Amino acid sequence: MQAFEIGLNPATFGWLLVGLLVAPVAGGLIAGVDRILTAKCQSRVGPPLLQPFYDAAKLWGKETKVSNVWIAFCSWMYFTAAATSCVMFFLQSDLLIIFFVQAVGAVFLVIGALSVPSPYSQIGGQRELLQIMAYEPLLILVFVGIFLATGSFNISAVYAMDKPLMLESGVVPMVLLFVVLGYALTIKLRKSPFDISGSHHAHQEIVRGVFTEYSGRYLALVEVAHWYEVVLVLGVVALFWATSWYAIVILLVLTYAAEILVDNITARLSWRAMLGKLWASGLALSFVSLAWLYAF
Amino acid sequence: MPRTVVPFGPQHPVLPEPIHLTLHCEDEIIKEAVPAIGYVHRGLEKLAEIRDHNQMVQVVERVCGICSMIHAAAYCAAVEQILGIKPPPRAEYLRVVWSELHRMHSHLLWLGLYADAFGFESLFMHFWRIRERIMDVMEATAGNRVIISVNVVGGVRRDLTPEQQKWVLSEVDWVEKEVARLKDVMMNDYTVKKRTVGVGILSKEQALELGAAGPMLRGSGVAQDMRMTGYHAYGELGFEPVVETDGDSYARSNVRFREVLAAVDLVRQAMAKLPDSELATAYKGRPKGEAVMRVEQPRGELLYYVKSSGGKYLDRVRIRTPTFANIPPLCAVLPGLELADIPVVVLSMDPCISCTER
Amino acid sequence: MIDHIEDITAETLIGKVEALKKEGYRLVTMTATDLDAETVDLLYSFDKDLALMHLRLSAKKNAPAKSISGVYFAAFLVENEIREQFGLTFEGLVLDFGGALLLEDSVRPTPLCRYTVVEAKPEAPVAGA
Amino acid sequence: MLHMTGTILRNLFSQRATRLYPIEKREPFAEVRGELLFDVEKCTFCVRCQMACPSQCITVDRKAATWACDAFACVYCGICADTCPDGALSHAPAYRPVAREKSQMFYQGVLKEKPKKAAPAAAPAAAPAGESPKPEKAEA
Amino acid sequence: MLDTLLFILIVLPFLAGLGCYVLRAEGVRSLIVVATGGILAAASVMLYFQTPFTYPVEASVQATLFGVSLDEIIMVADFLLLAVILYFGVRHKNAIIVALAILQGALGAYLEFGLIEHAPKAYPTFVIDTLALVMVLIISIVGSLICVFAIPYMKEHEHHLHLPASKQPRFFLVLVAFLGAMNGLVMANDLAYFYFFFEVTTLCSFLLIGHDETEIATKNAVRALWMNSLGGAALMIGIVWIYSELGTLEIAKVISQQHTSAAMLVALGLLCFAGFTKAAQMPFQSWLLGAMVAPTPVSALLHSSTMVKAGVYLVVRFAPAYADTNLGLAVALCGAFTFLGTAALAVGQSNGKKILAYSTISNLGLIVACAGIGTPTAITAAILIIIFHAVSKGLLFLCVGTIEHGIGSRDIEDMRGVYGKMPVTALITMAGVVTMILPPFGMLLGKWMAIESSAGSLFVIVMLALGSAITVLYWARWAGGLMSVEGGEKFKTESQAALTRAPLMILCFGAVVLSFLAPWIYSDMVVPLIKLSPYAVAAGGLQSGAGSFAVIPLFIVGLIGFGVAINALRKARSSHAFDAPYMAGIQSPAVAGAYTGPMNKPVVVTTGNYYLSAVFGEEKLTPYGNFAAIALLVLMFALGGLF
Amino acid sequence: MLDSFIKKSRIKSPWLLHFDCGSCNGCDIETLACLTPLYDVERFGIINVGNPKHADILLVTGCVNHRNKHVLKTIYDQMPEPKVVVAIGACGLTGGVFRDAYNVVGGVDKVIPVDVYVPGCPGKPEAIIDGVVEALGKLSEKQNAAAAAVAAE
Repeated sequence: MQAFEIGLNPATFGWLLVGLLVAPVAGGLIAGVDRILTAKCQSRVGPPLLQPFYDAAKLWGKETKVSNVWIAFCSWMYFTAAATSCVMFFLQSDLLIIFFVQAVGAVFLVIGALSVPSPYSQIGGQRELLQIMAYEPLLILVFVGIFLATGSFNISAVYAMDKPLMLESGVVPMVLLFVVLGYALTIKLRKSPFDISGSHHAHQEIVRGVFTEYSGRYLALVEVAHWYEVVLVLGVVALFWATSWYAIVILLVLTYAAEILVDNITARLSWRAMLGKLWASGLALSFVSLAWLYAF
Repeated sequence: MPRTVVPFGPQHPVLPEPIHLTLHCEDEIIKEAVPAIGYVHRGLEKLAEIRDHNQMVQVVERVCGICSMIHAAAYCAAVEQILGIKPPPRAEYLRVVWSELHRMHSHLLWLGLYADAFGFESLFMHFWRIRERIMDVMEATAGNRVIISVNVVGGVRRDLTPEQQKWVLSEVDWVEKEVARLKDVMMNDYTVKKRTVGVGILSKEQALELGAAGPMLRGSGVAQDMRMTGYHAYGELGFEPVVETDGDSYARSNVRFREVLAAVDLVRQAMAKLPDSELATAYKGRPKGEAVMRVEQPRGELLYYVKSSGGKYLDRVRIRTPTFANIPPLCAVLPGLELADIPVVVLSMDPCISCTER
Repeated sequence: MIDHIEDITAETLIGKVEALKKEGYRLVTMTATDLDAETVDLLYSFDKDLALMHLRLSAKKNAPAKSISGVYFAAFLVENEIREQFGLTFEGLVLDFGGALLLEDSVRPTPLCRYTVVEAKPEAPVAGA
Repeated sequence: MLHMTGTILRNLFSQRATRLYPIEKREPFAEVRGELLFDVEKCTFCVRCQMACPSQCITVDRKAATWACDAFACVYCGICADTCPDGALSHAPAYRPVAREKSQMFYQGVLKEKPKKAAPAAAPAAAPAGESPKPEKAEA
Repeated sequence: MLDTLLFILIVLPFLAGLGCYVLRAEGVRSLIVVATGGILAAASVMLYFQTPFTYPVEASVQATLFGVSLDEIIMVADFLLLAVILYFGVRHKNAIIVALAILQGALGAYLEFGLIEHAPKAYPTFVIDTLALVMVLIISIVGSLICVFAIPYMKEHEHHLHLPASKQPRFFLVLVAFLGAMNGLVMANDLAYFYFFFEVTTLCSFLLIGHDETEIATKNAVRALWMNSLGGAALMIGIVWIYSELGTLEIAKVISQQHTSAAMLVALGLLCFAGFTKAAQMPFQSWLLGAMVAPTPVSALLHSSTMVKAGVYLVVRFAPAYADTNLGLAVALCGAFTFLGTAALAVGQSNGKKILAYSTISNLGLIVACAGIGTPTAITAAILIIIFHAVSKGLLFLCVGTIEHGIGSRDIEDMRGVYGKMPVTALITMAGVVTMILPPFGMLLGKWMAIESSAGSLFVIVMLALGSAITVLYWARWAGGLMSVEGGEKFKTESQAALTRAPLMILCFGAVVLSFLAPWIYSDMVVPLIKLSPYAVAAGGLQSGAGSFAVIPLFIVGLIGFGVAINALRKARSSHAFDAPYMAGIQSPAVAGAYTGPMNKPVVVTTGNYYLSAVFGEEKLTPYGNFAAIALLVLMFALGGLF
Repeated sequence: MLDSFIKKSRIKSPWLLHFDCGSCNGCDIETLACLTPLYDVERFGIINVGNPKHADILLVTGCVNHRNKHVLKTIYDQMPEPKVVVAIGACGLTGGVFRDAYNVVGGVDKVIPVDVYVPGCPGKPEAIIDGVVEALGKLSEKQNAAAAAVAAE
């Protein structure tokens, strides 16, 4: 429980602050860079780097009108859960628990969407649940892979290793698991082809899906919570080569660039196709890599 | 199983225009779809009673902002029929040039919207980027980007100078090159095919029975294109209708994609053959009689019925637009689709609600 | 000035349309024109291999016309429109929008009648259409 | 799945297509029909523009020598300029600027000479500015 | 003291049940039920301070009841019970029940009169360790609360039925006696006793399922009876087999060592099989689903604290005996498969009680999987899930029952927006759902332990990962739907009988508080049982080499977040800036929840959950699931017996 | 500090809602063209959100007709404050060439208050950008006025 002996350990306290305060800023900046790069891929200029912050601040200052007050409750719960999971990541806690805490946020996001009898937010909520159902097993299996490589679900165990996780226990299974993580990452970043429940762009048959009924400051909260989540998932990506800061940065840049590329070269799939594809190929990949890890 | 009722439109981000579909779905499978229109109805056929036949050119041009020039050309051709005059050959060729430019911009616009319908944003951006070149051509040659007002009864109002012709050809070359580059994306991309192949199938028999028009008809294997009738100067140009046989959204998008390239070819042919003559035929008197004119819009067969008894105002202008004809086939293919396919299928008929409701 | 035009009567309409359908004609559209206070001119346009063929029918405004939507389903849309714009009701319309296809109640009825305004009888709208 | 990659990468490493509009303004094409310009000095108040205008937004009073146009109803078709025998009407290549309030174009001129040809009918008695002429009246 | 406690826990419910049956006045009955519940709960708490112990304390002393040897009472009762079952089998013309009853009778007779040497027993009749204690606490507290809840519920239930004569006396006889049987079952240290109580629960559940005596109720009751008789027969064969192998019926002895011989493993496999039938593991899930026709308190009782818990108790109790064997692996696979399969089946359901039923089976599968894995962490997981599941699931059943009486339907589609009509019940239901699936609550703690301890088993972990994802789907959509109501005003609190509200409140409170106490429950209940401490308790959390779960800190953070969120809700409510949902711009100004659709007519918006019937439909999935489950059962015996 | 950042952000992050209120598509495709690479209004932080609940600026094109005037009103009402309305094209301004047609109500300002008028038939993308910029000016004025009103109380 060293992670929570806050008073005793200034380093831990520092990491807590990083998780709580630096992470959302980083998440917002990543979102800004993402938008600029995406625009560049489409031969456009794109918004200023700080655009996500402008958006969030503006939303915070808007008049708040809701169709159901539970939207207010759920957006705060989502925010709390996302922030907590992110902080827990920086405190090097248990991967599964971090992930379950993150799931609290996802579930409350859905409950909020479902609490309004609007067909768009209802459908968005249902689709979001399908997405959760699609990526959750994949992430758990990735974590199991990390467990098999390090002997623990604690993130601290990853840092305790001499070799990068990617090279531990054979490169092949870890690379396969990394690909599986990429699937989950695509969903979490709400990027094409898996942005079925509510994409960043509203040009979708369900308007903004799960976000349709969140407005004003509640939408701002959801946005910021999303930044936390992005940092969290990218953090998991970084674990795969966490031996040096350079390696982390290079891995993150490459992964994120790949995500942007994939976002720009694919159409959105329907949820049936998504579920089929994720479960078939994602589970197959993770099964093979886990079997490999068991065998060797 | 519980049904979810989705009010799809009139204000909806996927729909550029207001139309409403009440969709009843189960697990996102459409069980029932009831359309509602009337959100764009202006009643402009009635304007014929208070605008003379020359002013009506500008009115029918605004039936639809996307294929405005073709509307005006069809209307003018109908009135010319009644008047018993023929526009000079240069005017006929120029009408072909501008018609085909309109077709290119309309199809590129549609390809972009279609890409957006299946969530391919970068493709949408790219098609629209290409399209802007055509818009520049329009603006430079006709004085406006969208509603170009080049037609008058008896001919056209604008000419192309030799320099302009050269420039237009070079721009069109660029467009052809850029569009050809996207061929693989539209036709072979895995995710695109996953979203379009086999979605919204309209068989040849259905298409004929339900009166489909344009790419909707040609995508189902019926080689029917009004340009084959040789109106304007089409009869003097080499032209083959683009036909696909599968009848699904993929086939319809392929028809339109290939028509962009065909339009490029037609522009080149017309430019090469552009005869020298007056721009408009002068005439005296007012039209008296009735005429039916059919032309090929980007969206399909467009029919104008004009009746006049020789008074200051026309008796009747009736516009049957292709989307009007394509709504019954659309209603027939919607049930059984997934909700996510609705934008794809609705767009695959290239709806122009503004045309439909007038 | 319109080629291939054939005058028909209300009695022969359906039979003729059915025959055309059998021959492989595609319904292009119907056009209504207000002739005078009592009659509306209905022009049915059909197409086969790019050739047009028309039927012309003079319909009395005060009597319902026969709907061809039972033969060509696609006719429902244009018949609904004519009903709304000219006040001409159609018998056997397969999908009846009850006069609410394009127009709101607040707009005056039968806007395209030049000569008279025929009040469409209020009738029970067909449920579940 | 990778068919779009080439285009995307090309975009990424080449000049963007965007025109930085308010910062860099493009020279308009020469014969673009932009804002409608009226030269009251040249106008002979012959009413032809009013007769031709498809949008019926021009009101000319021959007696009072006024020329008015509901500029916000103008559809930029250029018919009036084509019709004008005196060259009083023309289009600027630049579009009409955006506005917060609606405004009318209104010009008071002086009658220079008798119209060459008798006008078909008297123009409607000076319609109040801002209100579009009723079609029945225009037709009269 | 111990005499009294055991008497209260096991015999008193039977007597109280008889009291309910004999004294037919409604007030008296209510009083008896409430009093018995209170006494049982108190006794179980007192038992907590005595544990662990054996009874009789001196092994050589024989237990008696009213001066008669308990062994003999049990033996006679055993045959009587089989005769009753046989009677029902004949009455309902079910050959399987008849055959199985006769088989069990014959085997029982063979065991009693052929095998056992009737010497005085040298081992205690009852052993109360912490596992038994956990079960007793659940049965006596949660079970009693359900019985109390049943008082107003049954009144209302019969009110709807218009019966000529109340059937409540018989109902409460069985309901209350059930608790005694369960208590006896979990404390018994003798396989013969265990068998007896096991069969009593079978009979009780049969009677309760068939209580309404409709055609479907009778049919489902008979199905429950034959399936459980199958388990009873397997148990009997297993007991005979074990006796012939080990020469004893003492449970403590059987589980004191790991068995590796094929014969013993098959015998233990039979015991597990009996547990599977009772716990309605696939392919036996159909009886528990059929049991849904019974009044809701019955379902609640069967699902949370009795009956099915007897099945998993059996599997967990004997887990040490087959730990680290192929049988263990096979049991884990069966459990994990049930966890996944029934979770998937739950996705296709809109009947609230059926969802609860599948979820129960699913969670039982998780417990069985943990028992099969058998490591100390896995056993910890199993016990914690038993505890938290009982509380949350009992709560949810009572909620569904309450809502059903409020709105006349148990379909989750009809429960949409129930918050507008019954805000308190809806919120309690929501809390129940949250405690089922989300951290930092106990169920998730258990699931976390289960996943981490099964990470070493490829197939099991894949099934658990998939299953837990599916679980989130069907719970979250239910919870969200409850709140689905337009507007934000404060809705009027519904009025309810105190005996309805109190159990709901207590269980809801219990689910939260127990989760908070998880670290202490672990060190108090689990560590003494497994005699190891796989998790270190520090800073309010549990941690092992494999991972850590900071229960208390998460609770604190969660509480802060909850407070902020509630505050935001209050603010939003007081601002009164409510807005209609987005409906593409055509909300009907006149009709609430509708839009102006085609022909300018209002169309009421309805929404439905996704049931993915093409994939997760009950008819589609059940045959495959059952086939796979049977294959796994065959594998279980093959693995245990042959390798 | 947060307040001033929010104020600044309002100008920096105008989210659009485009509603075609009976237009001929001309203005709509020009509005849409603003989002595409050549004009790319995302430079100003503009996104086309398609949901009135998220929008700051309502772009309306087309001559309002009797059916969609209700839709326009509903959408406008659903937009949270602060909000501005931009009417685009001759039709949106006055009803344009159609204003005499029987089903046309007229300009957008007959149904909801309009802050900025963008003339043209159709309005050019550049003009639409100008219109949005003008609208932002109006937004900031409104904001200052509101602040002044609060201060005066």
